[in-house]
Amino acid sequence: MAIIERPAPTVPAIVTPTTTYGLLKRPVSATGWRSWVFTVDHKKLGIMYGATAMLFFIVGGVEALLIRLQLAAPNGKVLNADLYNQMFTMHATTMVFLFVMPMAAGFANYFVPLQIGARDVAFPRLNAFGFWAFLFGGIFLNLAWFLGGAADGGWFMYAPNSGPVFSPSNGVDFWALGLQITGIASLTGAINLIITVLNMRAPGMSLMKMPIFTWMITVVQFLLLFAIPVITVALFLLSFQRNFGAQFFDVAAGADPLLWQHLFWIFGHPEVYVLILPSFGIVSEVLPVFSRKPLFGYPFVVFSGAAIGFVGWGVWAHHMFASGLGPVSVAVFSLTTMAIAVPTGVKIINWTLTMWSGKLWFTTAMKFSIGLIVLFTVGGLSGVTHAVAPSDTQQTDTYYIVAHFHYVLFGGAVLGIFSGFYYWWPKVFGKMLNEKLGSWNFWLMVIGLNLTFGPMHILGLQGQPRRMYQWTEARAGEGFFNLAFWNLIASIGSFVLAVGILTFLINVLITSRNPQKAPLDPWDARSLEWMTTNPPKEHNFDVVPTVHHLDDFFHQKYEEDAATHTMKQVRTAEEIMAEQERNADKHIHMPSPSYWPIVLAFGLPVITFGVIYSHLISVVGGVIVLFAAYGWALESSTAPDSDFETNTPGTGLDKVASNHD
Amino acid sequence: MTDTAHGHASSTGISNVKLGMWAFLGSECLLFGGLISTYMLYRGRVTGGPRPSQIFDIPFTSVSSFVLLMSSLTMVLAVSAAHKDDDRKTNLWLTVTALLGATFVGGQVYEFTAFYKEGLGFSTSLFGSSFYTLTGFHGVHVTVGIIMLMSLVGILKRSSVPGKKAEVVEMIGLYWHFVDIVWIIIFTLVYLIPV
Amino acid sequence: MSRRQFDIRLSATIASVRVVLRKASKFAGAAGISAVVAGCATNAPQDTWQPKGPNSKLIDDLQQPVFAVAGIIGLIVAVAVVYTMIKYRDRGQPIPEQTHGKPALEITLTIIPALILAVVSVFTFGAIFKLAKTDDTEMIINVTGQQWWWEYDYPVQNEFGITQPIISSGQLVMPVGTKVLLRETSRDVIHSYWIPALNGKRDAVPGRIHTLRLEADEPGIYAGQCTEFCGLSHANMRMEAVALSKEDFAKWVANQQAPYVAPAKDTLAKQGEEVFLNQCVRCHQVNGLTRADGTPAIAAPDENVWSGAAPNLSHLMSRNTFAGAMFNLLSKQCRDEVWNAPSDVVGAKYLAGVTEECLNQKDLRAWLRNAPEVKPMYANPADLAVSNGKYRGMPYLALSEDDINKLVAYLITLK
Amino acid sequence: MFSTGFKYFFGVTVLSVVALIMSYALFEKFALGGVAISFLIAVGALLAGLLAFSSDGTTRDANTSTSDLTTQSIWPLVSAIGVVFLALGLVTSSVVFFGGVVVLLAALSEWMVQAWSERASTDSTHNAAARKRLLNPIEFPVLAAVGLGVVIFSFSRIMLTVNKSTGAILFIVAGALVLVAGVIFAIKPNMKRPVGAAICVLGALGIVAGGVASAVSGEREELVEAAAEGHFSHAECGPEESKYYDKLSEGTLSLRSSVSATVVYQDGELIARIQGLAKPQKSLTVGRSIPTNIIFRNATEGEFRLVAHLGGSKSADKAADGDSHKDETCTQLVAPGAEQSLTLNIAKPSSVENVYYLYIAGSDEKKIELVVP
Repeated sequence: MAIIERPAPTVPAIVTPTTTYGLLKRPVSATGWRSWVFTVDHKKLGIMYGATAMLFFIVGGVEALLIRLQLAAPNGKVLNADLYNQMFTMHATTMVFLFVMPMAAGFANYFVPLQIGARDVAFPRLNAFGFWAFLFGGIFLNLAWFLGGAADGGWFMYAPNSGPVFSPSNGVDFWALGLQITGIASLTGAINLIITVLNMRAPGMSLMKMPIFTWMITVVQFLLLFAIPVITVALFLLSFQRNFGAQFFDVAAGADPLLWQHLFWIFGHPEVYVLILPSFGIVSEVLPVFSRKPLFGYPFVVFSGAAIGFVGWGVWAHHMFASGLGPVSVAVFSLTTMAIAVPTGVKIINWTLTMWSGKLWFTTAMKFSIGLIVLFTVGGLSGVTHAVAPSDTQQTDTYYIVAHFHYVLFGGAVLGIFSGFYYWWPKVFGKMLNEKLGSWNFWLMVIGLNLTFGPMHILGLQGQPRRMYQWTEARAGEGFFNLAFWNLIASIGSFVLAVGILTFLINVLITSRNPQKAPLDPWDARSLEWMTTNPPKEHNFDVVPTVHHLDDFFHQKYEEDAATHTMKQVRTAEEIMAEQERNADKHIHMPSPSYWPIVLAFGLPVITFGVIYSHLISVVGGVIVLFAAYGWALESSTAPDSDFETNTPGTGLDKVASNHD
Repeated sequence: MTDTAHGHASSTGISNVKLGMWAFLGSECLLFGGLISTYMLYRGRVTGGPRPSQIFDIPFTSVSSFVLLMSSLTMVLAVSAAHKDDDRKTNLWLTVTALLGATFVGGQVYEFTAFYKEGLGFSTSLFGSSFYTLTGFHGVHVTVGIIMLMSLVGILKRSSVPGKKAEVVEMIGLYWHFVDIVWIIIFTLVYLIPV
Repeated sequence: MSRRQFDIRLSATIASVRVVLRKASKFAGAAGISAVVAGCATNAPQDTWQPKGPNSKLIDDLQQPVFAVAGIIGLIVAVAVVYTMIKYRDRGQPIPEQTHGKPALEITLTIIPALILAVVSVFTFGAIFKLAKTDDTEMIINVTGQQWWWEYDYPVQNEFGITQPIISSGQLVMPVGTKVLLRETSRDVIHSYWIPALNGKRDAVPGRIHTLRLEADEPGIYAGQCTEFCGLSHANMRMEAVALSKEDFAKWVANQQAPYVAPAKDTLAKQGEEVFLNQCVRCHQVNGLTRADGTPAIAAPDENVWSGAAPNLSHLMSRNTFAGAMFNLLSKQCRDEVWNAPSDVVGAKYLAGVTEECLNQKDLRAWLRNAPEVKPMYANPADLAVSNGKYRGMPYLALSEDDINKLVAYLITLK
Repeated sequence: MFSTGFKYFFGVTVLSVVALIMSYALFEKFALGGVAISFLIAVGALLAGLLAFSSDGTTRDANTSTSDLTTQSIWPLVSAIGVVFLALGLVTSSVVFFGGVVVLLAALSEWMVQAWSERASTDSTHNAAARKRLLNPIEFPVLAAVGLGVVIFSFSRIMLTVNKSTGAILFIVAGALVLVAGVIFAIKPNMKRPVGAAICVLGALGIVAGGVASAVSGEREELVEAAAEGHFSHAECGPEESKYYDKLSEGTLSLRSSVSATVVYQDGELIARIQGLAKPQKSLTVGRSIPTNIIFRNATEGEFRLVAHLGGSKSADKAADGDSHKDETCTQLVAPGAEQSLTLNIAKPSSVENVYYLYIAGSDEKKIELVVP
């Protein structure tokens, strides 16, 4: 239902079926699969993003396990060279583009409107389109496995190795075109969230009263907004070369292969912050809640996030220290890379000081957050060691780098995401995740990840390069603790890690069968998303809140004791909710579900499929896209009354024809 | 913010659609930035076929650039008419803008055909690949703009525009001006500055 | 607790932690490094922490303190977090004051890491420019990467006795104590040249020439590996740098320029030469080899191999490896003898080359029998449509065992 | 009366007969397409007859009012035309065939949706809305694309036919006409509809007619010549100026990195400077199958061209066949003080019989040997 009437109408509904469009009416069902497929509700889309990303996480994880299985012993025979190359390419691609990014998009979708006191995002249908484009793009990427082999050039896909001769299977085509589709998804998502945050904040919520998670998401969306077109250009050049005979990376024609590297990393480095900043945001929400203190130095955290966003554009060439840039560029990028370590360090310091003199409550969410502080620091410091360019020429493309970015991305991004799972699960699903299993989950993951990625530091420093489908004992050194030993440990660790993640899935399964509902405010939380039911109603808030403080919800519950400066509870969450119910808004018009987003998104893989196989298929895809685009443009965002089977005359339904997407 | 889900009271005072278009154009800047950089890197790399200075027809391109610029003027007139709720003039100026845009695209189709006949194919040289990619992307943007303008005329005539009319016209106007400005940059960098 | 009290307590605790840490860090730094070192392999051939030349020493002198500083900072953070966790765990205390931070403290804690990094960057800058220096180069070697081996091409340099271009592969032979400049490029995709004991890595990019300076202090053999992902057999693209004393190097040069010695008539080797002329010379050049009619046999790799080159096999048995340094020409025992030799005799042992009894017959025969089976390559004729029928790697030649016997007998004569 | 179905099949039959006659008259081809058309005539006539006989659709349900709402429909006619084009296409060309397919599909879907929407409800405005809802998303882009395509294609054809300077003038005139028309419409708000429509139709017809005329008369001569001769592809590496290849030669370089050697023509002598070696060289070592960039700098007064001679001329067996092909590649004529790059990629090694060298076009003396080991 798109129109929520409160209080419930007492006039019996008069059915006037003659005014419906029959099959052609808009989707309006609030239950069943249709309510999910055609939804434009940011919360449902958030859940769908999360579920899909989790699925891809498992796919990427299985790929990782196969890689570690292959490398557990010298001259591994589990995979052949070709399959191994596909495996590590798709592992990285899946984890970056199909797990961490969409998972963050899921959190953002769900919580940003709630945190700023909005009823939905700025462009609800665009939001739905973004999800479907991501899903179809992800499926398209992985289709390559069944159609002649996946991409095998590494996720960085350096030219000219990605060219038609050196990568003859269709894998790279699927990769490039699939990433274009997910890129469109990210771009629309970015525009949507930026406008939502800029334009739809609740009254009183100035930018400096915004929750820090929303802040970090905003920075991320700006990064995406400007980074996605750069990779789009690179992917176009690659596709044009592979499919239409362009010469962009054809060295014989005078091309410069470094062009790809520059384009890729101008996108790629901001992308790193796209991956990590959402988790920084989550941690910055979780730590204050379980320390019972506001975030230490909120403006510093905000500005350091923004600073990371800006400086992140000036460091890309540190991925290319070995690729033959001149010493001046190397020096400059070395300096900027060190500079970006400072705002990152600020965050670590602030999180620690947030806990300082607090009242710490070690829930699973809190444990994951603390785990992030420590493990991300390890990754950050190893990052500083290769900001030192000469040192980096020894370490780059060895397992030391693998260790570094896994500490950053697993120890940082993924732990943050899991912290978010445990913290927000009751909000999203109305049930608490089991804390005991959560503890198992945490410890297994932390031990597993240290066992897996810790030894990789040693492997790398002792000279084992990355991306080798086999390693040989001849280069493994002597002694008990040689590279063979550490490779084995890393492989064992990866399975411990897998068991840890399995524990989470078991936890979810058990929880879903538990009939017990979560309390309204289980964590005694601070920000606006907790000022509604669990899970939230479709229209989020009965009354759009007016904001007076940072952490407004907390300040509605507590007041400062003038003498001791400690906080004293004056109201419970239940009381606040009851008051909201009493003053509930009437006539809330929510945007209606729509067919067009999924149809439009479906057209995209059809076009790209045609680019690879037959241009006629592309034409069909183009027609689908055009058809859907026009259908979309000609439809208003809120369905007119005639689309509803039931009509309630006399209740003063405003015919709101607001179209903002 | 009490009675509708979104939009009617915005925190910045700018409507969602307009702000959204601004954000999108910000992103487009980087897209053209990447393409222009690629062209600038490769424009002198010719191992076969003509070089840029050998085939460019500057007088013709200047004229076509001027036509495109004029379309920005008519777009301004369309937006101002829309703000005055003058449907007739809005439609008229939108149509004129679309026609001027179509003239420009026609000129580009001519230019591409002529270059191709003179020996510059898409795969002839790096110059060829990057030239056609850059100007082709711009041409596609203009074409999409024309289709949006024509559809807007159609929608304005046939059915009610969802939302405020002037807002939608202004949003498409933003896009159109952006495409024009990009062309000025491309014209200067690609055609006027020698290799 | 008032704000003032909080501040005092905070700063006092920080001070005490600082004292503890300062003491601990010395131990921890030392202990940490020694723990890591203890946990490492002894004598790993590609260890990045065992410099054997001035360039890698420069890098090492830079990275040692940086790693130590990073380790200490990491320790401080970990200790601070754990300390906080223990000290402020929920023991029923009231909900604390909602302090929003201390700007002065914030700024201090921002400036300290910035200062540390500033110091590091000064040293980094110095090292970057020192490593990029090429104007006092003493010797030039052109290095060309292709899928999946390296070609070394010594242009004419009379001061080293090189009077005609020498082309070699598999092992980079260089004089010790000499500033050697590698001019790297590639024939197909991007590769990266890396001998960790001598210098950091530098990519070999097609269409570009990149320079990398190597200099070894002592004679010896230093292992390396291609580190830029270069396709199917990236893992099997290894390299070895052989540093010889100047006298030994001169001997090596003389041997490389020695004329071709055809095998004696009516030997198995002579028959092997015929097989070579029939099969191998399509791609592989042996300088001085002539056909039966006296015309020189010129290889035409450009017609058969995508990158347009195949290893030049002149004086093959002066090298220790083949197939991109993936396989040894020496048997394990003989090889260990060379590799583990002390630096004063390693040159002599290396120059002895591959003798009949030391030849690694197993791998060489397996390679000749079916190369794509032992090293993944694009050598299946059915899949070569995209590369105009040209191979990337050595194809399966369907040689008979008899031919292989002859070939091995011939190859062993290429001293 | 006759039903819609009858009209349709009757129309198909008649038009097919016409098509059959025309295709026979014009193309004198009768193979598959002719058989198909004949078959179509037979089927069309049979069905039309059946429908006329059974009087399907002539009686209407008396108790519904939908019959009043049934509008006149042109889609049966259009689809019939589509069928005919389809059949004609089988005889003539695939373009016509696909045109027919598209027209047929479009007409059938329009027809179907219209028929369906007329039965949707008793309210005709509602029915119209239902129809719009489904069809507008298709109609709008199709109409826009067709209109845009016709204008752009016609205009570009005209431009290809007229000569270059006329083209520029024509272009600005076209732009001005559009603008002027806009201004006239704007300042004359109460212009009569037919007048406005007439101006638009005239303009559209003018451009389409021009386009068709231009397409028939062909492109301007220089373009035809350029396409036939390939002005820039076969460079003659002689000393004289070539009309196209040396036109507006370039004097500056974008390529600066990765230069193997700089070859300078100075004081009547050609010398090479190589990275890493201090002394100027008279020979240059170039790796086999490696793209090698050389910069040629002309430090003399005249215009000169650097040529790389890469063998081929002495090939005895080929000369016997009368093919004395020289393998050479060269720069443009380089102005005094200017530079140009030359990229070499040599696959075969040089030898005593097959010497490679760089020289200045028109002089055999000034040489630099290229050694390819």
